[in-house]
Amino acid sequence: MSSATAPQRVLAPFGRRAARIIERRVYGAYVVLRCADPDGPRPAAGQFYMLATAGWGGGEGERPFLPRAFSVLRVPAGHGLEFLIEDVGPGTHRLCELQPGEDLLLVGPLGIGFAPPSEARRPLLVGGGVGIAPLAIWQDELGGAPALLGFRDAPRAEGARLLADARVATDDGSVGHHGLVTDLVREELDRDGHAVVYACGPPAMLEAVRALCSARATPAQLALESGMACGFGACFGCVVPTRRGYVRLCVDGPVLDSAELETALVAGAGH
Amino acid sequence: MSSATAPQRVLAPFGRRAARIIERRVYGAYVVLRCADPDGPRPAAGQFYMLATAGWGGGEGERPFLPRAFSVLRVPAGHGLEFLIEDVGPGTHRLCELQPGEDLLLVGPLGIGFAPPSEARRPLLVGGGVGIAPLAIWQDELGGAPALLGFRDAPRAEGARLLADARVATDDGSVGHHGLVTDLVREELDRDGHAVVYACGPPAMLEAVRALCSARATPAQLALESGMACGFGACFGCVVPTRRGYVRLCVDGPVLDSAELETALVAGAGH
Amino acid sequence: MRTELCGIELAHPIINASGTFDAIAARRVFGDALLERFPFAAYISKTVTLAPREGNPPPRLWETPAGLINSIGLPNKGLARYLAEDLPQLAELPVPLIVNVMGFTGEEVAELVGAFSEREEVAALELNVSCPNVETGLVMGADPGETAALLHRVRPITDKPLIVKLTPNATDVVAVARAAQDAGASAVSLINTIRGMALDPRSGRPWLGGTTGGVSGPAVRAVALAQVHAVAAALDIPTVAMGGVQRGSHALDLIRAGAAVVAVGTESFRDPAAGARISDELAALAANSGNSLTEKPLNC
Amino acid sequence: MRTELCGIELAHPIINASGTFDAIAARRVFGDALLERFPFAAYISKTVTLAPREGNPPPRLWETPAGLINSIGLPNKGLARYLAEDLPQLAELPVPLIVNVMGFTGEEVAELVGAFSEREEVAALELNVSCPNVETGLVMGADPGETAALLHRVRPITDKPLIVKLTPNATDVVAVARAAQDAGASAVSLINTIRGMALDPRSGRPWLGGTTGGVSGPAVRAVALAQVHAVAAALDIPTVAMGGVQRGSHALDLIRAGAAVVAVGTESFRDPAAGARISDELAALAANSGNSLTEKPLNC
Ligand SMILES: Cc1cc2nc3c(=O)[nH]c(=O)nc-3n(C[C@H](O)[C@H](O)[C@H](O)COP(=O)(O)OP(=O)(O)OC[C@H]3O[C@@H](n4cnc5c(N)ncnc54)[C@H](O)[C@@H]3O)c2cc1C
Ligand SMILES: Cc1cc2nc3c(=O)[nH]c(=O)nc-3n(C[C@H](O)[C@H](O)[C@H](O)COP(=O)(O)OP(=O)(O)OC[C@H]3O[C@@H](n4cnc5c(N)ncnc54)[C@H](O)[C@@H]3O)c2cc1C
Ligand SMILES: Cc1cc2nc3c(=O)[nH]c(=O)nc-3n(C[C@H](O)[C@H](O)[C@H](O)COP(=O)(O)O)c2cc1C
Ligand SMILES: Cc1cc2nc3c(=O)[nH]c(=O)nc-3n(C[C@H](O)[C@H](O)[C@H](O)COP(=O)(O)O)c2cc1C
Ligand code: FES
Ligand code: FES
Repeated sequence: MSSATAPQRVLAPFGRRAARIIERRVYGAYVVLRCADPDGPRPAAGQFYMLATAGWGGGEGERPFLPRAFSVLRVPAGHGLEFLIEDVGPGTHRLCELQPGEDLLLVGPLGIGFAPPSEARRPLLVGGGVGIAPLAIWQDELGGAPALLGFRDAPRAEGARLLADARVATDDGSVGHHGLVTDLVREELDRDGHAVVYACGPPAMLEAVRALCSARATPAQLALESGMACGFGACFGCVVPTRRGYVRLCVDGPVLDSAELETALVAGAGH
Repeated sequence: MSSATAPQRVLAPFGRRAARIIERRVYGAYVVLRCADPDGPRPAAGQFYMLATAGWGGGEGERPFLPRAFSVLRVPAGHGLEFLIEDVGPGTHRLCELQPGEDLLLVGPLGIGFAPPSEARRPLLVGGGVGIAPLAIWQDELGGAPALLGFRDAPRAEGARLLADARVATDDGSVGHHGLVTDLVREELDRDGHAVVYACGPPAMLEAVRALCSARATPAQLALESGMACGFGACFGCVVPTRRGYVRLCVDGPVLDSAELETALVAGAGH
Repeated sequence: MRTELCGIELAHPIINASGTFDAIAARRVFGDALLERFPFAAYISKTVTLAPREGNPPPRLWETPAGLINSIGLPNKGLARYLAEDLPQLAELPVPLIVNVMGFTGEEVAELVGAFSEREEVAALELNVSCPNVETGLVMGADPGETAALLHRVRPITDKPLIVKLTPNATDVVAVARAAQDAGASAVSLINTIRGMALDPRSGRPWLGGTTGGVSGPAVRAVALAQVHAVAAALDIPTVAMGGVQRGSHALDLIRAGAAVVAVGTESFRDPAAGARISDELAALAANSGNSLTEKPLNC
Repeated sequence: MRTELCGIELAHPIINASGTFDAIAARRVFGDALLERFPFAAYISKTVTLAPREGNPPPRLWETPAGLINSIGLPNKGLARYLAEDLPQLAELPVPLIVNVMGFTGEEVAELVGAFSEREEVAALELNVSCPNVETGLVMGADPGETAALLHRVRPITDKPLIVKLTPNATDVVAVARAAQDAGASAVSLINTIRGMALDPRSGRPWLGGTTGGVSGPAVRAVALAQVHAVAAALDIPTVAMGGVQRGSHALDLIRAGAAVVAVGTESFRDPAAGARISDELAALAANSGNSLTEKPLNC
């Protein structure tokens, strides 16, 4: 796995650049945008980009104004970048409307990605909703790893098609296990606790995963979310509380070691 | 000419309504949008509408924010409305991008239109640039009238196709008379001054027409422009100076009797 | 959604902001449909002064990102003609009438208040001490002492509710609001426009005939919410809140911040019936969120 | 487009606004490309205080129409660690360094000024008397007397230029600016953010951990232009102007209104290299309009 030695922070070209959209796919409630990024480096799994479009603004309530943060979903063979987007407000709405031939305006890759599994622990991927995005590229990098994925309903559960070897849970039981993905995580860890967990999803799910893992002394890396204005450490707006005080999630995260956190419930994150 | 008895102010339905665009035509530098307006009345020639679109905003410098004023170009046989638009800034740019199937958001008809020719004077239509718009519907209403039209260049001169019986002047001489349309007006009035002039165009042209007509005691009705925020008398922002003081162009105009004006040079109008 | 302001019954909490809706002109444009579907629960007039005013030279408008700068300069026909010509027409409106007045001296304000106080078409008076386009307005409303002095001068003249319209262009808006309350104001209203300016892209000279103007619209909404929140928390008299309201959710924010009534200004320029839409949206939100609009606002 | 500010040579008139560009973090993200294409003609630090500060609890950001409300709360490592850890790294930047400081007493400000005064990496100091997130900042910068007293206290301590950053949340910004000039300020900078607020759509409680915050971005541009125009006309010392600058034309407006230098803040969040683009656009405009940027601004 050459990738296991991949750097966790790949430097971003300075400034914002245009990336032409070359493909748009729909997975139930989600949109996947593939763009060409000839001037950009290959990002590390878990890193993210700040995205905007031409004519940003003019949506609900004269927004969006600031760019929005998105994990890289996958780096297609060859080049380019893929993003997974759920329409939850004016920014994501505008992005979901984009068609091939239009440009994304992006800055990135940003932040620190996942660290390779230490010791001989097996990687276990845990995702919820759009939080599955960084797990897809990480699964590629790792050359495979089992994934436990939770979704609200069937349209969202279609996102599971983006990963291999996935067990699914849905809140409404329409697909897979009827309940929370953390039920599956508990099951897995009880079966074999010698794992390292890579998790990304809504705050409540991350907090449940953190608690489960710390109770079992299972190492876990959590990809968090918080409201961001800049994505490169300029505004100090994205801080989350850790045992060493507030850290800027955009430069010291978004992936944090669960041991650093007293809680994964970040104020103002999630929808 | 039933139309000669048409009211100059047709009341507008209260509030803003959506009007589906059913046709988009390009005349050189201009775009003509035809929309269906089943809930709207037939406007009087010279009246205007305040236009916007969904997702207004997000253009150059986070504008447009307010709706924009447009004279009705023509009321196609049957129903619906046509507008003539030149892209000069964020609002007109957005409108020029609109395609059939999308909605215009409009308020109108607004303002006071042209008054029928008094006495036995012959109507003479004088237009410059997008100022030809209200003359087209007026020519229809009058059942015909000669038109003298001035444009900056050949792409704009294509607008002349929107009127019948038109003589054209261009600033660059690429089409018709090389010079100002007012040269043609002077010629016409010298030939036969027993006319009533209906003019719409840039401030400098209107002022030249006003001066020519007042020198000859030829009655003239001028459709002016000024920056507008509301279009229905609410903001007091669109005033122009007249012999009876400032008047709100949106409710007491846009058509004013040239006798009321000391000058047609309106501060802040034109591009 | 029935509510009341200083004893005035209102069918819903949405009214217009002074100077942003001319009901007489609107009736010429929209006819009696305006009266049948009048968008506001009360009608506030544009500012009336003692002497007629032409207002500022054009241009008077400049569009900003999500906002508008205006330098209208309070054009109006003056008290005498207003009483004779406009008041009778405004009395035909299906809602209570509030007249906004402004004077350049306490004496002038007193004369205006006295005159309208006698007219029973008038439900209340709003004192404009805050129009940023007129020097004195800025001074009076920016200083607690000036504001108190004005209220002491005019409060005894009328039994009608006196609403003091505060300027946002002040270091301590709460202090001015307190002074107004202590001197007998029945309510306060805020925010007026924020001082702003634009240059002509071509000449580089000031675009507006009045050189500077006042900013309104969505661009000022967050500033309005902060000032309303601070003032409402400090006062016992009701607050009429305004500034960039475009939707029911914006009105709900202001009510949650402590406002009794919400006024819509610039948004009416985009849609003359905006007030009715906002009132409907607010009612729907209140229903859903089970939020009683009369419940004491969260004091945070 | 070479220019100067208080004797500091600048390659062009565009610098960053304090607290909107962390050059150390940006170098971690963009590497040395940042130094090769540094977007600003001078670098102003985020506000440094005597003691370390954690800053306000999150959430710290709220997007508004064409703007942003922040309640960051001036997090910083405090003077001692700033001198030891950050200053050496900032000295590697290819442009002059201006340090922005803030104290809760004149004594604290004096200590900060004194400490940086000894470091020759530091070209000038900016005094933040205007941060709306910290009570004292609001008070000091809103009152001419307070501002004068502060300057009298710290002016004698250093020969380096002292730039006083004014708050827009004041009744009479010009009076404060005059007081600063008369008490020995080398320049003034404005505007800081305008006090604003947002509520959580779900709970109806204040969204920001700091309850209120400061509004920046295009929404405040017209307000900034009006204040810069008034202050620059009244002062003889140079003005550093900022507030919603996104394009060269916005910078040109501020220069025409009398600014010597223009700072870019929130726009850098949308594009880290915005400063360079704006400087290029400004140069092109100046060339076309034959407008010498050093010519005495139109005084209108
Ligand atoms: C590192 C990182 C990676 C991410 N990866 C992905 C991804 O791969 N796919 C994906 O779909 N999403 C991802 N997100 C989340 C995504 O950035 C947000 O969904 C997006 O910013 C929402 O913007 P919006 O305009 O659509 O919605 P908004 O209107 O911004 O609303 C989204 C949430 O923001 C808050 N909010 C609401 N109004 C405002 C306001 N005015 N100002 C500030 N906050 C407000 C509320 O909590 C709301 O629920 C990621 C976020 C981070 C930080
Ligand atoms: C009664 C009437 C009828 C009209 N009929 C037509 C018509 O039939 N066809 C047509 O094409 N046009 C017509 N116009 C003109 C049209 O309304 C304007 O061209 C339009 O408003 C321009 O908007 P914009 O956003 O595209 O350009 P803007 O950016 O608004 O620029 C247009 C002009 O407005 C001024 N301006 C620039 N920036 C600003 C700003 N921030 N705030 C305020 N003013 C600014 C400048 O003078 C500029 O040249 C009519 C105008 C009126 C009043
Ligand atoms: C064009 C215009 C004219 C105004 N005229 C007045 C006025 O005459 N008297 C007054 O007290 N306020 C006046 N205002 C201020 C508004 O009443 C209101 O306080 C301000 O616009 C903020 O509300 P908004 O953002 O909803 O417009 C005016 C505002 C605008 C935009
Ligand atoms: C996130 C953020 C943090 C800021 N931090 C500071 C600060 O630490 N010190 C300071 O003097 N100004 C600070 N400011 C104010 C800016 O320096 C500037 O005055 C203001 O943002 C207006 O400029 P803009 O509209 O271009 O952003 C901050 C602004 C923002 C948006
Ligand atoms: S988003 Fe600006 S510092 Fe993290
Ligand atoms: S455009 Fe508002 S009054 Fe005429």
